[in-house]
Amino acid sequence: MYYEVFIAGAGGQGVLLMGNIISYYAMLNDLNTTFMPSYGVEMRGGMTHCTVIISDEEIGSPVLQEVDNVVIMSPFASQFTTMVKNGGILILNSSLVKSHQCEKENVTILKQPFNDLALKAGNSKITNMIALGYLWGVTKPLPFDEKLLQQAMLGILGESKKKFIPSNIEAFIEGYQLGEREKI
Amino acid sequence: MYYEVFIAGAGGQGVLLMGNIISYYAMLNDLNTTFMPSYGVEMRGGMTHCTVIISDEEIGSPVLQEVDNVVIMSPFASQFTTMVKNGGILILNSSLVKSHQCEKENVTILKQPFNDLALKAGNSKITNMIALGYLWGVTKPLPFDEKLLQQAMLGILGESKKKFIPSNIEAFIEGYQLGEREKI
Amino acid sequence: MEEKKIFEKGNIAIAMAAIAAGCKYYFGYPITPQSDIPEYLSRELPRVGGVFLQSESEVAAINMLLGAAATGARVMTSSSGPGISLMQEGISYMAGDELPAVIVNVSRSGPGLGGISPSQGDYFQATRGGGHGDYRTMVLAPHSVQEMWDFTIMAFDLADKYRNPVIILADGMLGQMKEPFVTRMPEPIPYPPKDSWALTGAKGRPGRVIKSLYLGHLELEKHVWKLNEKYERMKKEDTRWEEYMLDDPEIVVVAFGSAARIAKTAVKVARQEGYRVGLLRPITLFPYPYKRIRELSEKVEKFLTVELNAGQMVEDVMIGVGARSKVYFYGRPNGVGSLPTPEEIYNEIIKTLKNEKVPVNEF
Amino acid sequence: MEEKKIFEKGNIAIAMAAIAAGCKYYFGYPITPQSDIPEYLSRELPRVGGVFLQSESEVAAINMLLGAAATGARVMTSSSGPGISLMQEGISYMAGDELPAVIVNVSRSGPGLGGISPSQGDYFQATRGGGHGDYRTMVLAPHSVQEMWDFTIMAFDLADKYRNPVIILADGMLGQMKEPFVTRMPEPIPYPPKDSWALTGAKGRPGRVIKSLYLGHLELEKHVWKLNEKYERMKKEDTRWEEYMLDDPEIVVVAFGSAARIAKTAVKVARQEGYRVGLLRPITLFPYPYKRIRELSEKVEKFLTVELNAGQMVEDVMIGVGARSKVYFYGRPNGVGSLPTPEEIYNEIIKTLKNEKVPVNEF
Amino acid sequence: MAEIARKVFSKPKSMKDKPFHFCPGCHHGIVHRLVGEAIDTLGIREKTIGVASVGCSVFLYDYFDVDVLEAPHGRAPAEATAIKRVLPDSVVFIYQGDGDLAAIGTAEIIHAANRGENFTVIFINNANYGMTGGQMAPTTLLGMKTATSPYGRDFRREGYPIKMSEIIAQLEGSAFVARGAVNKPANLNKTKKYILKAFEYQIKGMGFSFVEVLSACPTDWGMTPVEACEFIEREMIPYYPLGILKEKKVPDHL
Amino acid sequence: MAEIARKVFSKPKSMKDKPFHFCPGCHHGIVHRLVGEAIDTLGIREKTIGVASVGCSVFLYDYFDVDVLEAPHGRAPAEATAIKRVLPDSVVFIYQGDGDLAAIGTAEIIHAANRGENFTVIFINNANYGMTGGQMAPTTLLGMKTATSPYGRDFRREGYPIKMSEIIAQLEGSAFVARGAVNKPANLNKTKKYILKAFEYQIKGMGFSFVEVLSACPTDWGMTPVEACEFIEREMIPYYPLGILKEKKVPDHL
Amino acid sequence: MPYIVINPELCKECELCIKYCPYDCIKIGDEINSKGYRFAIFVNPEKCPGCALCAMMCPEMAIEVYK
Amino acid sequence: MPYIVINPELCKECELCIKYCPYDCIKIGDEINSKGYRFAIFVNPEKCPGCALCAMMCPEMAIEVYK
Ligand SMILES: Cc1ncc(C[n+]2csc(CCOP(=O)(O)OP(=O)(O)O)c2C)c(N)n1
Ligand SMILES: Cc1ncc(C[n+]2csc(CCOP(=O)(O)OP(=O)(O)O)c2C)c(N)n1
Ligand code: SF4
Ligand code: SF4
Ligand code: SF4
Ligand code: SF4
Ligand code: SF4
Ligand code: SF4
Ligand SMILES: [Mg+2]
Ligand SMILES: [Mg+2]
Repeated sequence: MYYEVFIAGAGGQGVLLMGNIISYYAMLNDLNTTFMPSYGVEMRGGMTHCTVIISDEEIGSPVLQEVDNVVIMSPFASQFTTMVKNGGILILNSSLVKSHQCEKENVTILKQPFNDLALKAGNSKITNMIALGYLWGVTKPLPFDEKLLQQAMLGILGESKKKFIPSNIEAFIEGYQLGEREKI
Repeated sequence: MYYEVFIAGAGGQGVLLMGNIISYYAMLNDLNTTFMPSYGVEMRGGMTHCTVIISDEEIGSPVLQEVDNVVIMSPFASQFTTMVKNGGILILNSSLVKSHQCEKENVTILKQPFNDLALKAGNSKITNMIALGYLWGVTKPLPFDEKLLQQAMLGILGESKKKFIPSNIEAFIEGYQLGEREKI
Repeated sequence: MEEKKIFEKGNIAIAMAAIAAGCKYYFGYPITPQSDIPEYLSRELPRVGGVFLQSESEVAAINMLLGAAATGARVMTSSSGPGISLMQEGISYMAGDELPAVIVNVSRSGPGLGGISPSQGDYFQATRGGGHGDYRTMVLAPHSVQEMWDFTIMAFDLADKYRNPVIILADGMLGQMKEPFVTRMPEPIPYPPKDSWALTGAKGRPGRVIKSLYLGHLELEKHVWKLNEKYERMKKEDTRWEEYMLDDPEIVVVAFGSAARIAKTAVKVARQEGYRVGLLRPITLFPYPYKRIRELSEKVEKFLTVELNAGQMVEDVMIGVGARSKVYFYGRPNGVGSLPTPEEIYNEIIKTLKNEKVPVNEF
Repeated sequence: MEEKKIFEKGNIAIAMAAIAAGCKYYFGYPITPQSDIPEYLSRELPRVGGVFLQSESEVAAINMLLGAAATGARVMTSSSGPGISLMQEGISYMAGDELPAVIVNVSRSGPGLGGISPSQGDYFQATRGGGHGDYRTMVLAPHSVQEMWDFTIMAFDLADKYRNPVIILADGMLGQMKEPFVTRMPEPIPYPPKDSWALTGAKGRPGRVIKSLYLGHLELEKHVWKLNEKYERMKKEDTRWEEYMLDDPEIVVVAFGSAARIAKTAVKVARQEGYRVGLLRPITLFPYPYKRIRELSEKVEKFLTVELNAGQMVEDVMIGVGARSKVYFYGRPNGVGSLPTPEEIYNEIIKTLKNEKVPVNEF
Repeated sequence: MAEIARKVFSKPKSMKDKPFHFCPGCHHGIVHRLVGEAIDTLGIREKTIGVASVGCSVFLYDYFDVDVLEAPHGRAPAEATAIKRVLPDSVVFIYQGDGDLAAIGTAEIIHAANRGENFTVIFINNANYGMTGGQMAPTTLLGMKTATSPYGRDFRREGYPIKMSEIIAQLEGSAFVARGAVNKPANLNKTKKYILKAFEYQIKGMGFSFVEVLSACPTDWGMTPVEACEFIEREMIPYYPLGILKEKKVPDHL
Repeated sequence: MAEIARKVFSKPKSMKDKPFHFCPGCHHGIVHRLVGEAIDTLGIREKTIGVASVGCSVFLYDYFDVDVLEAPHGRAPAEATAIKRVLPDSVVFIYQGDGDLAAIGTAEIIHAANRGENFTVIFINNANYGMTGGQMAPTTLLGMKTATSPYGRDFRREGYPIKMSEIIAQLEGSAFVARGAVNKPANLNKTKKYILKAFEYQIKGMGFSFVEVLSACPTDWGMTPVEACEFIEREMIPYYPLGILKEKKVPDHL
Repeated sequence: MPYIVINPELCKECELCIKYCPYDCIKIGDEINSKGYRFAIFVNPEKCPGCALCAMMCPEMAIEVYK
Repeated sequence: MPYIVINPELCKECELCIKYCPYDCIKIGDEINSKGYRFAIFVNPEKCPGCALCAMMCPEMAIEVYK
């Protein structure tokens, strides 16, 4: 079993939370996993990104040059389309990312307006969870189990933010269903 | 040509000046020479000593474990009698050094009351020059030339202390004559 | 302590492990990429009755470490790059004073202000003593978050065993990445009691001194040789390394920390493709596993050293190898984007096998 | 400048040479055994229109050095042991900034406060960069007062040639002893003009920056490799050493600085008694004469390294020798009374010849 | 005849076109501009040398079209001392944060001031370490929660917020010392004058000039930029009073 | 009946028998004794930990029969901070020279004071670096010739003699600050009281206590011990006025 | 007539100009710039006397004032 | 009768005791101690009230006072 994803966006978009949840979920499945955030520059407001790897074997580098699955959440981050492998999957947040370039071959490019979907659902804070669900639905890192997801979210968010979990799960599921329907 | 001497005393006794003059004189004779002062502890009022070597060949270590000629100017410094080689010459300032031990063999031990000699001459500041002259007379590092000695003293003392040179030379000569008369 | 599986950053693993090891005192100054450690401890140490103090500088931090260690307390500081440089005088004093303490370097890239990306450019500084005089610090190099936890606990024991500072040399990758780790207690390393030397007030006994000044005749030389004996004992009793796929290799990759972790993938892939490659991963960088390298050099022709720098540990590999084998080097000296991928290391292995690289130990 | 023969301390020779080399700026903090240098310069620099400034600490001193060097001025600092440790962050910055300057270490003995007697315990620090990150400083090791003069002048040229800090690694013996020396100007080493980079105010041009921060993608890696090329160039163009009685030796003594000076006498005596002994004296400690040692190791069976420490340069000898020859070590690690005599070194030579010593490169 | 509109406010000529990397509402940007305006006003771009410190203002060289040296964390006063001693005709300024100046660099700033070094210091007091993620600074107010004072700064544990301007003013060697803020136009205008005056002091050879600016760090304070400006007014200014603390009338060397 | 003479003055019990290594007439010896007397008076030998600094007083451990840690040059306040934080019931004092405290250790002493660390500082101001041979210190008086100010200290080049007690007193965190001298019996007696009081402040948990002592360094000043005492009276005291600069009445934590 | 020009690419949506404009001539618009900020826009130009307080307070030097 | 005892081996001939003795009870003697100092000696014992000023000023703790 081996899975890898790279997620990039602007600070505040909850990109790291997405990666954290995937990794935590993998741990709950007793798999090896690494979560590697960017901490590229000592200042605020820039880009963030993270790489998540899941494997049933020992994981070498937590940093990859090219990745099977890439999610781009903001225009600023679209320089990272280069991260996707030939034949990989590239998911774009089309609410913000209006144009992009990708020179890799055979990449499946999927666009979803995650911000708009969240606004439609009346909660701009769940944008990232819709995107996460969508990614999951499309790439299926592991079988989706609501209990485990709950546990993963709790593990990452902590008791103090427990109250947000139901709405996050809901958003995840919305995205997940959207992703599952995607034909690739 | 090779010559070595070790001179030890209390701070203020002018021990380093003695060593400096010998070395400088050697330089004026176009010989190699090293002058190595002690700088053993970062504080005042203790002992000082120096080692002088003169040679017509390149000089290796400026520090020696045992030395042909040793001069001890104060009681505090008499621990350094161990520095003399078997068969070497040990000169003691008997004005102050009342007792001593020396476990080396065949050492010629010479005692002179340098302080008293200087006081008798009416100038306690020339004690070291009498001792230097005596050492020279006994051990003859190089032929004595008054002009050169003058030049050496000037080199070490500098213009500002030029006025002391005549009395120093006088003291040196007194010691020198005493030394020359010594039968060893 | 109850064993739990936790998903956290390497930095947090170190901070948690320090508390688990009984460290109640931390002194340090913020610097990326290790500030999680002071931040975590500022919150948690007061809860266990300990003291967190943000010092005014790294110079002050190392001297607070020295002061606290002199009382016999378990104590830690952490920093990175420039901050560790500023600590060199203090580290030299601590080694001279024979004071145990743990110093964490979650290293960044340099020289100078450099950058904060992962690098192994502080290898020389850590292993050769960046400070003045004849001394050594033990250096442990973790390569996973689990080891950030394990080695921190071991580091306290080793520091107390040898009465010597122990450095944990990590980097931004290990500090910032999260992976699951188990909060286990590694096999304890016995160490002598501290009450024969610690400064706690001279109750019922004469005053004691902890110092590194030796002015008496031959005193300092004696002291240095005494320290040296300790270092020799470290070499004998606590040289550690990991061997990975080292059966009958035709080439040995030597790498530590993050570089080793990345290299492991490369080695595995190469093995899968039928190349006889193995990895030797030094865990203690001082003492260094020279002996094991010498043994290997008697049967293996090629050693490829991989480092996240321009070539530092490769000198130790050369010392161990002698001229028996060829030593090759692949370095990615720090900086954003220069972390090598397993593929790149794999390519270097193949190039080395095909004699497309020039050995570095033929001057 | 008129050539004169002068009888002075090594420290004074350095201070005088700095002025002769056109250095008008000195920043430093007192420490034994080098305080003669600031004391002399506090008197003499104002007389040549220069500036002597006693800084509040060694940390401030190295940063003043950095600031002055950034204007393109020739500038020097000097210190010893603990003070040099405190300068490590600044030295790393200067190397990263590519700033030329001369740093004199009249080393004392350590670790910690240690003592002020001659020692060579700072070899690792000087040659491996005690600071963080991937950088090197050139290191010159004089062994006579004449060389204190000569190398100081060369050091300024070399610093300017490479835009890199140059360290003069002396010790208390060389700093405090007096011998005659000639105030000659050694062959000048050409260096490029500084007006393409120095900060002097952006008159008629855009502003410039001197920095070591590189955050862009691969920027820092490029910078480090660029620095590294410079170090490679130093190796090619400016590796220096002295050979003494090295005809057909059966044993080579390797020693630098004060130790080499003492060893010379021992070698001479041994030759007189018919032993085929020679001395290799590295003058640049970085770059190190590995190549020459390798050549020698192809014909000579034994290398005896003599150092005033517990074993530091011996690692470089091992790297050069490979496993071709046996490497032996004799160390007198610092402290009052522990300066070895020529007789002691002679005895070690004989013991090595008689196989009474254990080689250190057989792990 | 239609009047042609004249630009009455735009960026200083001594500054480059590069957009700031600062967070939204960060006062570093404002103070950078004030420094640029002073350089323009005095016409000294061609002889100015700036020394950047380590903190959010480390990229000084990206924004000013003057010669800039990057100093190690806290040491800019040492660099500036040397530069000014080597090039006494240049105009040297350093720009330091409160972590940089009031923590690690305490000795360097105090001794530069005490020696009366003739350069100008712009000191940004934003009550925390911005660049490294909002840790406590020596200037952090009592009760303020930061990444390393999670329970709020308590003088029993962490001591008191340090008043650097008062310390500097007390030293014989300082010539001009003022504290300003840029949280609202009135304060900003005064601060602008302080900065100009500080440079003028230097140019006249009056000695060490020092301007502290109370500054917002909305990101690490966890506030909106507007809230941050209000926080400065409400909490910081009462503890760190604004105004000129010292202005020598004659230079020492006369 | 013949009265038996009682010893009314002898060396403190908390001190060892080793003769001082100081130069003739050096005031370090006197101040050492005053510290020993305070320890005796308060009966705290068994819980006192001294921190020695680097300077002529580096051998503190040779003279006091208490636990002593040797700190690197200038850093004793950092060591003391940590010791006192780990062992709050101990009595911690540091003994620093003016090179140590007012030059290289400026940041450490200021921040320890500012944090209100509860220990005692004895600060020997002898206007130069005694141990290393009489170089200029930050406290060297204007005009004074030293090994590194051969033309006499000039404020244009070397700045002003720094008044550490005034700086420390100004910091919120300090509790007791006084400056004394031991150049004559009257001053010595007051200084003795200051030192005792400083320890008392610590024992009562009042916070940071600091006693500066103007001290003679006859050797490096090139004076006889008697001349040196007169120099203190004539030159030093007018610039560095004696007396208590600060005494908090209630500890901060009440 | 006095007016201001806000460079949308420089604006970071900090709202300081809005807070300190005495005549309510600035507000946050609906568009997003390439960095993701909803940048400020000039409204009510007729009220603007060109006092430049907005520009003075703008940390990004995003505002130019014409008079 | 009050008196003082000066330890000759501790004395460094600094003369501070002499300077501050109100009754001229101390002077430098003629003998030299092992460190080379001409140590202080107690004279005029009849005048000494045991005020201990000498001991107080002695940097070497060389003086004990009895009363
Ligand atoms: C020697 C050293 N220690 C620590 C750091 C990490 N560091 C970078 S900036 C900074 C503090 C910045 O705070 P401040 O000076 O207040 O500037 P601000 O970012 O708040 O403007 C620190 C601790 C460093 N670069 N070098
Ligand atoms: C880091 C460092 N720098 C310099 C020195 C050298 N040094 C030893 S003592 C001293 C100054 C002593 O002066 P002071 O603190 O005034 O004490 P004093 O001897 O005058 O009592 C110096 C500079 C050192 N030991 N360590
Ligand atoms: S972190 Fe604070 S100081 Fe730094 S740029 Fe952001 S707001 Fe400004
Ligand atoms: S040098 Fe000065 S301070 Fe040091 S012991 Fe001598 S008189 Fe005292
Ligand atoms: S110039 Fe004045 S009125 Fe016009 S928009 Fe700006 S602040 Fe408002
Ligand atoms: S002040 Fe500047 S950055 Fe802030 S909202 Fe207004 S225009 Fe935008
Ligand atoms: S006790 Fe008083 S009177 Fe007696 S000798 Fe001492 S100072 Fe003089
Ligand atoms: S004061 Fe003490 S040391 Fe000085 S002369 Fe008198 S007895 Fe001797
Ligand atoms: Mg700040
Ligand atoms: Mg002093």
